[in-house]
Amino acid sequence: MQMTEFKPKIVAFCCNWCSYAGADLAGNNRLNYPAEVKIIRVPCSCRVNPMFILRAFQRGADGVILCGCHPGDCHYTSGNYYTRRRMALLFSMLNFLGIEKERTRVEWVSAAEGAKFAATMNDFVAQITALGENKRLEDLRCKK
Amino acid sequence: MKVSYYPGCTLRTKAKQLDLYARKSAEALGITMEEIENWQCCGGVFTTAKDEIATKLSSVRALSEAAKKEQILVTVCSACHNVIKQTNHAMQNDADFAMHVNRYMAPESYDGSARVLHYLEMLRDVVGFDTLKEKVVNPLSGKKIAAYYGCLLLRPGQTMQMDDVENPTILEDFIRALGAEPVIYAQRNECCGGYVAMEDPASAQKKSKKVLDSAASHGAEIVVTACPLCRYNLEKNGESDLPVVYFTELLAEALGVKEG
Amino acid sequence: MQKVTREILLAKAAELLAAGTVNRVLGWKAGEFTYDVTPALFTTAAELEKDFVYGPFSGANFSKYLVKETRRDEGKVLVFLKPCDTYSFNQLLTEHRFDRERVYAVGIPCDGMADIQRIKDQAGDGVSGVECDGDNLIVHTLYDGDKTLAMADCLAERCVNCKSKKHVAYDELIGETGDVIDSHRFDEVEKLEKMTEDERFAFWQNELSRCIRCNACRDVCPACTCEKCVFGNPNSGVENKAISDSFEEKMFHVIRAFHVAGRCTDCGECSRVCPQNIPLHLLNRKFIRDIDNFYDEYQAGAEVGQRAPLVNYKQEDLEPSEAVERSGNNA
Amino acid sequence: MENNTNRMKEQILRTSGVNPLKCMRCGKCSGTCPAYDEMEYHPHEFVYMVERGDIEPLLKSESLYKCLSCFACVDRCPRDVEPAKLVEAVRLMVIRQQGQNHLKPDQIPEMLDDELPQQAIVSALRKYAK
Amino acid sequence: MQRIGVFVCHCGTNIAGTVDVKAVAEALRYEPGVVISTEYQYMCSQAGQDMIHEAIRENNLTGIVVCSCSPRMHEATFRKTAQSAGLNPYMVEIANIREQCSWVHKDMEIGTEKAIILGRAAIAKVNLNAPLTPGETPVTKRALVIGGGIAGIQTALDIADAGFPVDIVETKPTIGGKMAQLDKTFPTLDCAACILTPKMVEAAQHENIRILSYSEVQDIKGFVGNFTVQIKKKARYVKEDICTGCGLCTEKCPQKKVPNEFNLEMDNRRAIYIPFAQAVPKVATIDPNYCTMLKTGKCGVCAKVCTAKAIDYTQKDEIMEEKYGAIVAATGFNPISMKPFDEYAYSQSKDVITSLEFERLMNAAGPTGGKLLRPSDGKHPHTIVFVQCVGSRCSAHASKGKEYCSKICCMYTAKHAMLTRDKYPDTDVYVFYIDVRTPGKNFDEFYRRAVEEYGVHYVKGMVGKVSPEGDKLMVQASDLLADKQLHIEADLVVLAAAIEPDMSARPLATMLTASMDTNDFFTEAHPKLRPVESPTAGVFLSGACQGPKDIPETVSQAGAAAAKVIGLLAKDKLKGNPCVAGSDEWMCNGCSSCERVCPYGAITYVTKEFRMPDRTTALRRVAQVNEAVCQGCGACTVACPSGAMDLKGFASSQIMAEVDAICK
Repeated sequence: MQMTEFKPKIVAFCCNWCSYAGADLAGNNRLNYPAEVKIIRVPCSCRVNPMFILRAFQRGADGVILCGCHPGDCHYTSGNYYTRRRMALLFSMLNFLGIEKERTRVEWVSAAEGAKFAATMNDFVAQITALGENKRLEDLRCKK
Repeated sequence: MKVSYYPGCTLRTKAKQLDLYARKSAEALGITMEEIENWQCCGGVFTTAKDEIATKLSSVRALSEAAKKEQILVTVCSACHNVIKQTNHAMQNDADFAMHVNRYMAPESYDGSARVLHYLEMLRDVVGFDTLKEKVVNPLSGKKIAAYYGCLLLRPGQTMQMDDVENPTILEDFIRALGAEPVIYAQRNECCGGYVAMEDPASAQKKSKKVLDSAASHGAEIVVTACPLCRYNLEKNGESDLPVVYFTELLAEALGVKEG
Repeated sequence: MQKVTREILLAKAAELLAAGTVNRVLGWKAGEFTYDVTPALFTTAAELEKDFVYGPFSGANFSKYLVKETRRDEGKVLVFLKPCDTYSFNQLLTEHRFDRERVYAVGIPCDGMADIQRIKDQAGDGVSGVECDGDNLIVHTLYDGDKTLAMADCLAERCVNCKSKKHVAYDELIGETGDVIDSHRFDEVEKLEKMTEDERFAFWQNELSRCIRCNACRDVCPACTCEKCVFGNPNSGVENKAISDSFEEKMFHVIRAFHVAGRCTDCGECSRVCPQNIPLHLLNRKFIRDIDNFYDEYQAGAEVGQRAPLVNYKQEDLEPSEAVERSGNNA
Repeated sequence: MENNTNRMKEQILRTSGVNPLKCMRCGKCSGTCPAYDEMEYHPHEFVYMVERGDIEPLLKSESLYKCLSCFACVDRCPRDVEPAKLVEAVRLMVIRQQGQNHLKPDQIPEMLDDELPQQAIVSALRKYAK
Repeated sequence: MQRIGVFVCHCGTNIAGTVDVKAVAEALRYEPGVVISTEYQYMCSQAGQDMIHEAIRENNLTGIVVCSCSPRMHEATFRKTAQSAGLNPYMVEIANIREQCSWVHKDMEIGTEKAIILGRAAIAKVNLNAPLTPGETPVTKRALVIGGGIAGIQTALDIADAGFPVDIVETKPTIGGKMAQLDKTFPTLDCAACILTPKMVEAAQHENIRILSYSEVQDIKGFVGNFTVQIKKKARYVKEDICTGCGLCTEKCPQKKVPNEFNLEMDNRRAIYIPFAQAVPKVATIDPNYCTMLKTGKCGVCAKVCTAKAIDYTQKDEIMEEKYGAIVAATGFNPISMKPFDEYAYSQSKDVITSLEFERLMNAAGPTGGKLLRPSDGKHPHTIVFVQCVGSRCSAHASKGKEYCSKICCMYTAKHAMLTRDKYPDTDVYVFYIDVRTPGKNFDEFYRRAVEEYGVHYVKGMVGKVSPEGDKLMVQASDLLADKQLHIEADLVVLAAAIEPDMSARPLATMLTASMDTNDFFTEAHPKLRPVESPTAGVFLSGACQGPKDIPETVSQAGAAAAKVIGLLAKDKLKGNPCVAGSDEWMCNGCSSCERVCPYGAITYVTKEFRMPDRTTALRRVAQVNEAVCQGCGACTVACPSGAMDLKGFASSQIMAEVDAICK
């Protein structure tokens, strides 16, 4: 019933040391990806609390992606290992509640992987666009 | 104490001494060996192929019988021991194999709960070599005896879990408990070539001779084994005067139950 | 097995009070009806004699009360622990939530507790009292007189699917301890996993939308012992005491389940106390099942000092992208 | 042809449960093998050739019947490759075919002697015939 | 309410090409807290910075947002600008509208819209920023080096030369470690003692170095700059300061049958002993397990012959406590046990030896006086077989051995083979190898010399079995290139045993809260960029305790570790990263979840008395973050169920404000 073309809202949490730098590299190399993606810088992927992800959906995000250093390369040695467990369990739980599993993603992007960052974002935005608006985790009070 | 006993084909025919003295000695040590009813031949060799099911069923049936009686399953022949222990290991660790086996076993089923011990392990872990030593009435003092393990008793080491594969001590400790002196030589855990004794006697000869020569050069007077095939092969193909005997013969002798 | 009766427990409590081993007792006290039994603190044998009850509704898990109770004074408090309670007890010790020295724990065997809802379903309206009679329950009703129900038909869900009859912590045991049970507690979770995404959403939308945010689940949960809950903290950014949108209850229950994931012993108190009968334990069990599936099998509270799966990792852990498939969710 | 090779390789890997990619080509299996001199293809070659899909020559080789199944190569392999299981899987691939038994019951009487234990006969039949 | 200034940078056309910077500045002017919003061509230029400086002063700004390039580029620049204008540097936030906006989007309208949103998020965050000050802690200007091998000695010397006092703790009676046991060193073949012992003496005589030999670290408390360490000085029953090292006691001691560990038990020493002639400190030690006097109270020969009166049978272990600013782990390695590899008959024949034993046999100070003689019968071996990779490169699923390459074996085996052929040209030498790995300066040339000039037989293949027969060792092996099985009648078999970290490393790592890998090697803070530091601040790694290493590599790493230590000790105070975790003790449950995920051991617990809401007082266990140790990853903040733990600079409320701004 949408009048205009659906433009998803995507929140991307990027760790400062690998993925944020990877996003910068994508910029340096002028690799395009959709403007729907907005990046929030965190020191480490393990700083991302499940509450932030739910908060994003509450406020109207249609997809949330979390990027961190590859396992084994964490700047803080073990942060992304904890992220991996937390998000594996959280994503499985959200899906258990009937939330589309495509809406959440974790991707490991190193500081050298600008191309991977852009490709990942293109892919994720396409996936969310195809999926449509987030209806199952929205808070109507927060929608215009 | 009662244990389940799986004698195997050869102990009923060619290797009667191995069986007879095992039983007599066990009795002297206060252990009753209850023969598994209607046991079937183990096949003499464990086929490692994951898709071989039917050939392992006779072992599973013996295991299942022992499990039902909640008894340890004791074997004497190295080959039977190898086949049954490997089968039990597969039942415990390979779910796919166990599922296929239990389809054959239906309506019964076997869960891998039996414990398999070689007679030697029983002496070591149940009786204890110290106790055995106390029960010896005719110590074999002064005899220099070479233990021959061959391949079947020990390997594959992770499955058999009998002893250190490369530096085993169970037979040597056994020999010491009987009052004799063990002879340690490098070929004791090398294969005698028994499986090709029929097919390729020349090959079997080479291996057997190497074993006996090595034992002799280290000063052995007797070679002791747990395997009828090893004994046959060493005697026939070893080209040596060294006597090869079953460990149970020595045991019965030392316990004073050999005659009568 | 020895049946535990009120008399046995009373005698034990009196003995320990008299000997000075403990100076107070955490126990059950009857409410308005025989079936709304509430936890209470007793300090004398006389009080116990008057109000202490023990029966098919003495299900409350006292472990959590120890957090506050052990701070009260220097003496020891006596607590009766059913097998399932001992897991919570250990988990709280793992988290340093109370001083073990100030507790005297008596393990008591348990054959399961009754669920009043199931009794009402069978006996109809107007249940005024329930009595135990061997393996049966005599139910007094206002309109239909007495009815006899088999205890087995009235067991609470968590007792039908009891995970363990083994006490993992105690100072003293009444009767004997049992074994860990190979229960079917994950069957319901599995049923939901096999539904489609849409069906699961519909199921939970229906369940969770009934939530009135009374916080009973949180208040009773022995893993929710936070000094201050994030949902009650104005600085946390997620404070919301009253329900105001369909999102709120999802946020609350998902985050609550996440916060207790790896720490929840599956004691089932959350569902027992929910006035709306929301099967909240299924969320916790889903986490437990996923943890067992993804990592190593883990039972919170089995031993004191265990490292919970969410504060642990292995280099070869599965990726979040594989999680949904591995978890068995039909997606 | 290519497909057949792949099919055979897969069959051998499945039957044996062996992953030949674990091999680091140290040759300890062949260094330890007591039947080395009787074999045309040696344990390390079994591993390498199966991995490359070079299976035809192995199927035709007498080496299949020279392995003593003593498992020395299995226990001493530093990479846990289990070459003896591969040899067996290749041998089974041959003898499981109709009429490909290496040992036929009617050959046995001439091999017998008075002392030969039954064990030798049953194991030979199990290893070399279906 | 904050007073926020927004500064939008054109970056020439880099930003302005796809983002309407004027529109951005205009849109952001009406965001909460914003009092000024403006744009400029190059914000990072001096003129741009001056503009920000002025704006802060004029408008009494409490926070600024710069919409520009990546914070990884110029965050530090703008923080300095803010500071120069009297603003706390942590009141600056950057909206990355270049790398993450103008450079990746083509459409002006889309770019502008996104830049505004990114600006809003930064403003939302800065509204919640608080001034942060990096914590400062004083530094104890003294270092502790644990392990007195070449790694520890070199690290200590380098630190001491820079003017800082260093203690070396060595568990053996002498420093020197494994290198002291070696004969020659590759690839130059100079004698190990000749290059090591001068360093040992230098360490002993250095005014800044104290050697605590025969001592062990028992407990470590504290954190970077401020460690408190308990060291146990084991009783050696000899007064160290009086003993002259004359050695008379070691000649007169009647207990002659003590296995000599320095010669790997290939000969015997006395119960009172000096491990070797050049030992440092050169003082005698009584072995309490063998000394008749200590065991039975009857003997006392050493006390009688000692003219210096240095023997003291009543000595007890002493515990001393010292403070250090930095700790270097240099605990070294050992060859693994050959027991599980008895197909090589190590336990069956004295003539099957490890490479380290071979070093002693070749060494002039060794049990044979440097003559290569068989341990069994003292005869010259004529055929020697070397076996490489014994226990190295094993599969994790194999029942024995290590997964890694021990790295030094290829080179020392080439050295052994070459030296043998050099001294005894009539000897046949075989080396069985899987691969010959020689990456190192002049390494491959060295190995080639062994083959080409010295005629060492290198055989690609492995030995399967060694059988002692008579006085020979029958070696059965494969020659893969010839496709043959070899049978060699050898006189001596030398096994290149894999090396593993010393057993003391694991308990030490626990005391240091330093992480280890599955093989018990210390983990480095970063495998490439911080190879000599442990992730635990103030702990440094030297030598083979971090991974297998040869001497040149060990020495260079030892120097690198020393440089890092010097860099730390040169500071009077340590300034931390202020973006660290902090726990609200009113909300903390003391549950230890945060402690368990902290990679740095920065969290400890105290039990404090609290006045509770119900007016009672209660003792509660609460977490405390050591800001000097915390690196600010935030793992603890998510592990904390109550939300007591938060991260400064990246607080939950700040991140959620950004989320809200983006999703608006």
